Amino acid sequence: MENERPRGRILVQFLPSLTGLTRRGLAGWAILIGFVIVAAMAIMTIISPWISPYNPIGINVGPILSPPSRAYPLGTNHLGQDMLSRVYSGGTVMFEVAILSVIVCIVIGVPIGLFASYTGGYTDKATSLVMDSIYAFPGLVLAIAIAAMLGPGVVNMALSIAVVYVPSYFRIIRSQVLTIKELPYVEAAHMMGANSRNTLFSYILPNVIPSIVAVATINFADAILTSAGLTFVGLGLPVSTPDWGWDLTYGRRLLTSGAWWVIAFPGLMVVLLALGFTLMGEGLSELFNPRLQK
Amino acid sequence: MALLDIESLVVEYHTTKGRTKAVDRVSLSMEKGHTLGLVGESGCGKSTLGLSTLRLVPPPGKIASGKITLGETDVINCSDEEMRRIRGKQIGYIFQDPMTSLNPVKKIGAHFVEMIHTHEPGVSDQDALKRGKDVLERLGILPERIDDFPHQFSGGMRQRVMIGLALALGPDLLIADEPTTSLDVIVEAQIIELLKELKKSLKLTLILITHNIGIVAETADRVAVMYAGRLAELGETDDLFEKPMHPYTQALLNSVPNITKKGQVLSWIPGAPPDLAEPPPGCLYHPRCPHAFDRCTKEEPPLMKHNGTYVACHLYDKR
Amino acid sequence: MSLRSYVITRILLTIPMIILLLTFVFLIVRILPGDPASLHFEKQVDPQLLQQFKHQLGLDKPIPVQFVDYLVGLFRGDFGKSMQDFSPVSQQIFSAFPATLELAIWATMWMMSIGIVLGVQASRHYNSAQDHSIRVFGTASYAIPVFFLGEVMIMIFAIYLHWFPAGDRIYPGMTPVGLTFGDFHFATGLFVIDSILEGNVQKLLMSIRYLLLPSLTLGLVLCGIFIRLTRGNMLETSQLDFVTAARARGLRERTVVYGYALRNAFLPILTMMGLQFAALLAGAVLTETTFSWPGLGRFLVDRISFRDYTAIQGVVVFFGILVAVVSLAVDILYAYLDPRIRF
Amino acid sequence: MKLKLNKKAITRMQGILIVVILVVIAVVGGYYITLPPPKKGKLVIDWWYESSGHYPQSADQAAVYKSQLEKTGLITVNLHGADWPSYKKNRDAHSMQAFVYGWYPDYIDPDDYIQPFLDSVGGGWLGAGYNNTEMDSLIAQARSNFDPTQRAQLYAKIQDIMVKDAPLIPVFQGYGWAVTKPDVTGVSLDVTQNMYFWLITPPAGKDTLIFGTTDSIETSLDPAELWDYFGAEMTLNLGAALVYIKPGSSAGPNDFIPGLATKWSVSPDGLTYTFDLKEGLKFSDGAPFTAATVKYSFDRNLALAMPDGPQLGLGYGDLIASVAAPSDYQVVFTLKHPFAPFMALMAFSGSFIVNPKRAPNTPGQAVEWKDGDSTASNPNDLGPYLLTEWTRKGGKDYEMKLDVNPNYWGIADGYPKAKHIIMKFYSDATALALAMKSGDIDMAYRQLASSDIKSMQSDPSLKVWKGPGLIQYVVLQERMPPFDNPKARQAIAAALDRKELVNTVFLGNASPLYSMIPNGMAFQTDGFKTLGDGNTTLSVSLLQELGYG
Repeated sequence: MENERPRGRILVQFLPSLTGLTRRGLAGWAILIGFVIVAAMAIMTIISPWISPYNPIGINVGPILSPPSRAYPLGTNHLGQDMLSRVYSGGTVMFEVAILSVIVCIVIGVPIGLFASYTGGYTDKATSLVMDSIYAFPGLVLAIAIAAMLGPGVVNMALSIAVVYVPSYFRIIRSQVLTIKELPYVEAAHMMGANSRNTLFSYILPNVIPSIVAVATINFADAILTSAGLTFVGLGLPVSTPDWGWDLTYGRRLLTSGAWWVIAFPGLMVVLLALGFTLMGEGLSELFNPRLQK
Repeated sequence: MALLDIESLVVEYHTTKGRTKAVDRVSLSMEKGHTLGLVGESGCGKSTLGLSTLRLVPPPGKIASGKITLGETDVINCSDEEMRRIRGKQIGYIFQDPMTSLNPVKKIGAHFVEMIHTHEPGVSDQDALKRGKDVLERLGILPERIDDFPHQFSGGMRQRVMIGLALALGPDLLIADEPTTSLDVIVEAQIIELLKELKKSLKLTLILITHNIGIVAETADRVAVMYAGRLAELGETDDLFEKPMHPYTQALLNSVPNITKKGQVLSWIPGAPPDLAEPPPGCLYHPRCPHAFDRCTKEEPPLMKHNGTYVACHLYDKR
Repeated sequence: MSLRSYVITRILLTIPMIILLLTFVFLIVRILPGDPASLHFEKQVDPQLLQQFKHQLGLDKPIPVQFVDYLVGLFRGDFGKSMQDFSPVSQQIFSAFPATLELAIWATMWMMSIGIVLGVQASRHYNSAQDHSIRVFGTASYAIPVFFLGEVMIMIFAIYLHWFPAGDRIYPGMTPVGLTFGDFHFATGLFVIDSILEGNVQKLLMSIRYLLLPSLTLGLVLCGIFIRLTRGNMLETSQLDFVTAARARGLRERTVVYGYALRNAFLPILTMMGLQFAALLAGAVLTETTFSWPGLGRFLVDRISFRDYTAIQGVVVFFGILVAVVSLAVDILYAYLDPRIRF
Repeated sequence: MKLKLNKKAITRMQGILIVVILVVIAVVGGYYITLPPPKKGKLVIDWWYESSGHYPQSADQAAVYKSQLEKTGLITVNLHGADWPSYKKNRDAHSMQAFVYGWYPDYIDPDDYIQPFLDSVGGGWLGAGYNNTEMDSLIAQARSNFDPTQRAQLYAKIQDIMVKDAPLIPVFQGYGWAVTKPDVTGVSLDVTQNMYFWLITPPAGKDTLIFGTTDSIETSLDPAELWDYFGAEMTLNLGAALVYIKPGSSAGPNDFIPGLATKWSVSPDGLTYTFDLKEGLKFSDGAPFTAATVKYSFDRNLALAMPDGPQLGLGYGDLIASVAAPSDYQVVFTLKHPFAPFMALMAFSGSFIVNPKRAPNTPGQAVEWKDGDSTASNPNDLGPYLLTEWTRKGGKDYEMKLDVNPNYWGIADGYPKAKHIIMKFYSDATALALAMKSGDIDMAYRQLASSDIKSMQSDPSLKVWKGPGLIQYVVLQERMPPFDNPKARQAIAAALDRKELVNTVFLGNASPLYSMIPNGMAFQTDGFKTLGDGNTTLSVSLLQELGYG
């Protein structure tokens, strides 16, 4: 039985499973590459305080708007701030926002999805309708509305993003549960008088975990892009926090002066991070339910 | 002269297990106006053989070696464009499943029009449609139904449409690949009747691919029996049904219920066709053959003429 | 079931969805952070002024009453008043909408054409280097923030090469007037169409020149999903009998690929287009800000910087309704296009 | 089968899930660990800046101020960005501890740089709560005194007190920048910071000038209400005043040129001004312009008493006893007390003459923008241009069209040079700069970022015009400790490094400012030089006196 395995073994099993991924064809590779990118960036962000050559928000640490040079490998911006240092530490905000929003999403979306679809009937119909109507909405616009009401700040950004992505969890879980409910061994368990709570946790939950993870990773990518978008429309954090999104937004003002390096590098970082998560997400969903592809 | 000439054709499928010969050194030749019945269990490579005459062997399969000559053209080495012109124009092809062989989003008329246009540019839509209607009419479909969509037709009707499409340009050769397998018996009979009638009226050259001996018996002039990608026996229909020589052919015939013969014991063929990925040595049939002797397990029997019929079996090899 | 009853049920399904959506937005603005009016003043205003302000916007009524007013208003095409100058938001929405619509239409054209062509290419050369590179491109396109791509575009094509203008809709004072004879005026607000109506080639070329960068940017960012979808469906449909049958009839490869395989792979692509419309609008908001395109998106962003919550609500609601209606339209179109649904 | 896959899946997934969560915790944890905990005994300031670019490059400045103040080691600055509208509202609500503000002159006289800030009445609008009776009396004397030497002494005193009390800290004086296509001429950026459209010739072979800006009318075009730079700019070009300051001049006492008035005289006691008016001028609706309209305008502008209106802010009421029209073409102003800059005041947008038909005298109700009716939205008339189109969305201008006013008195002399002006309004400096670079507009004026100016100066296809610009200063909210204490305010003043700011944010295209009176204007003394630039030692010692550190 799944839920009787000692948890300690998980990590032991995990390591070979990573290498095993490569044997799962393109999808496996995608996951592996994505995971490596994300992990690398996470680590970079964590250790940024120690590897940054300068204070990322320090003024005039170098000449103003100097193109990439030996001293300033990624150049400096209009305040003489070192882009390399800013690139190192600029991920913090996005990681925080993304992680928070994903956690909130899971905490809200998964229970609702499980409950509604498991009980079925009107509860299910009603919730689905609500979720669908949110799902159909242009995500960023809704996030903007909420963020505008809540005002700037990491938590508020995360919340506004979370609201937008809860439905995608709900939907995937629902579709999963509906199939799993029909599985012979679940019905069997029912007949053997397993109460519904039991069935839910020992049969259904373990089986939907993969899909949850798949959605979560994709959600990460979206959250990152959305948070960048929110910053871009002026709902981000004040200038004193290093943030790729902010650099991108502000870099636009330096376009005419031809300072490409001010937007290029933060931009690439965002792309890379989002790409990492997207790769993971697509790989996983291809691995665990090809249905998602449709 | 021969209309279609196939010489030791080899078609291979490249699979994870390696190469498997779906068609192995098959040689055939079709005279104008004749009808050849190509029989064998499913998976014996008869459809592949049929498709290879159009160079349409589905990937991962491909023609490995051999020669196919249609009239003067070398089918295997001619350009894609030439090949395209041959398809539909010189060779009409009828597929197994009429339900899925028509484009669901196109009206029947459109099928005809676009086909006629591609091969005979300059024909006006009206004329094209007209021709389509005539064809349908002769196939027993109301001409006005040409404006209907495929899903509005029954299986049998669709097969008629398919036949119509195959004949629309009056091809020299018609290949019917299990045309009735997916149809119920009544419709099957109708379609067969239709084919026979067409064959007479149009002097069709017809290759009828099927696993249904009965149909072959009543339509074909000559019969080719395939087993595991190889020709087992090839001869005039009457001879072959009178005295089948290859044990496999005999087995096939015995496995067919025959209303005329009362109290006949139906036999079936023990075992299953060989896995072409790792074929048995010698004669591919020997594992199932009642008359097999040690030579069969060692060398492969060549196709040899034996009073009028070609057969690949050591039993008739006087050496 | 008959097409008609299908359409009707589909419409009936849309209505509650829209209502829910409206309620949702309403709640966000009214309940979520507390009182939008005092928020507008950053909670720093003397109560009397606030009262008067609320009164002008009808924010002083009890929530249920407000809700009814709001719904009734929307039904009459009234999207509320702006907190800035109490002007009706609907005016601004309708005057800004054509710009967004034009951008969206062009972006869709890019998105579809790029997505489908690349998708078909990939599927035809399945598992080749070409296939893989196209797939990578598709995946990467999800990951690019549209405004970043926009900035890069501007940097390259406007700043360095001077090929295209860096923003706005048309050269100042060149706004096409549309159809005019005598006192009769008719303008769609879509500059390309208007300049055609006006019969002014110069304006036509110009408006296209201004459209190109923004629409291409938006199209590129969204084409990924279509590449993947087209590829997948093409791979499926190419296996189907009627494709082989078509080949066997000697049809040209182009006809087979586009008329048979793609034509049948197209319906799911169409539905996806409906779903993507939401993403398209979201992208438009950022694109418009990047290229200072005077559409709904830029208007929304302006409103944000003015803390004009009633206007924000108006725009968001408008977006919502728009999406619902479009997806409805697409579904109906789907029904018409797929003959199999016709009985 | 599917089930099997899932079972395998779970082991693997739970693994990945856990690792992901670990990474998560690591990221968040790592981040917070590395945050330096604020030391005890530091002065923590909530520093506000304007985030939507109303004042050039406010966000950059904020970053610079922060780093400068934190160099002392005794100050921690928390930055708060606020968009312009809420920034204003916060100002009125006294909710910002420290914030940066700017000033464009109404009339060209030191008084307009002193009274509005340092006078307990004038300074009221800033809401910083500065109040010094000695200062008030000095200002009153200075503004009513005509003798240059005496005024000089008075302003010297005033500026000394300004440094001692440091109620606000002048930081820099920017430049006014205009960029045009090379064949555009007649742009005059002078000390008045007025933009005289009628002097500008459009590019060769055109009679239309396409003008781009990021400005937007803040309230309305009504001289009785508008207080913003752009409002004044439009009034100047759409309306008419009795007198003008000679474009390009240094706005000295003899630089006044006739407008609606042909000549003027002042009584020896400086209390009575008499203006003779041009005859035969017509409003665009055909009505004649007479002394009555002048009287009407002044009475009205005062009667309306718009809360933000200049007439209140500059105390017209306290100054002007009466406006009389003895004859059709003569007006007499009687003042309550002598007022040195009176002529300058007459050239200020607040003193422009409105068209009575379009500007009803209903207190509290100025002429507001009306959708689709540009004429009814604009009480100004008689000027070089008529406003023929005004598109505005949600309180933000999108496009304006100006056509030559056939009744303008200057037509005979060939003014205005550009018969039509199309005004394009851009959402931000970048959009404006890009439009200028790509040649969409003939002229860009306000606000261009320094980096844009720099790149445009080196662009042969563009011509860059330079003139005096706005001043900016830091306001310290005296209602919030510790800024009720002058020492704390001086500590901030000392810690700021104007030179660094000017060189970093403005790439040298601005000059440090040590007094509220701009550089090069009469009576200016560099008071704040005494506190020095980036004078950390002084700042630290002051803060330590206050018990910080």
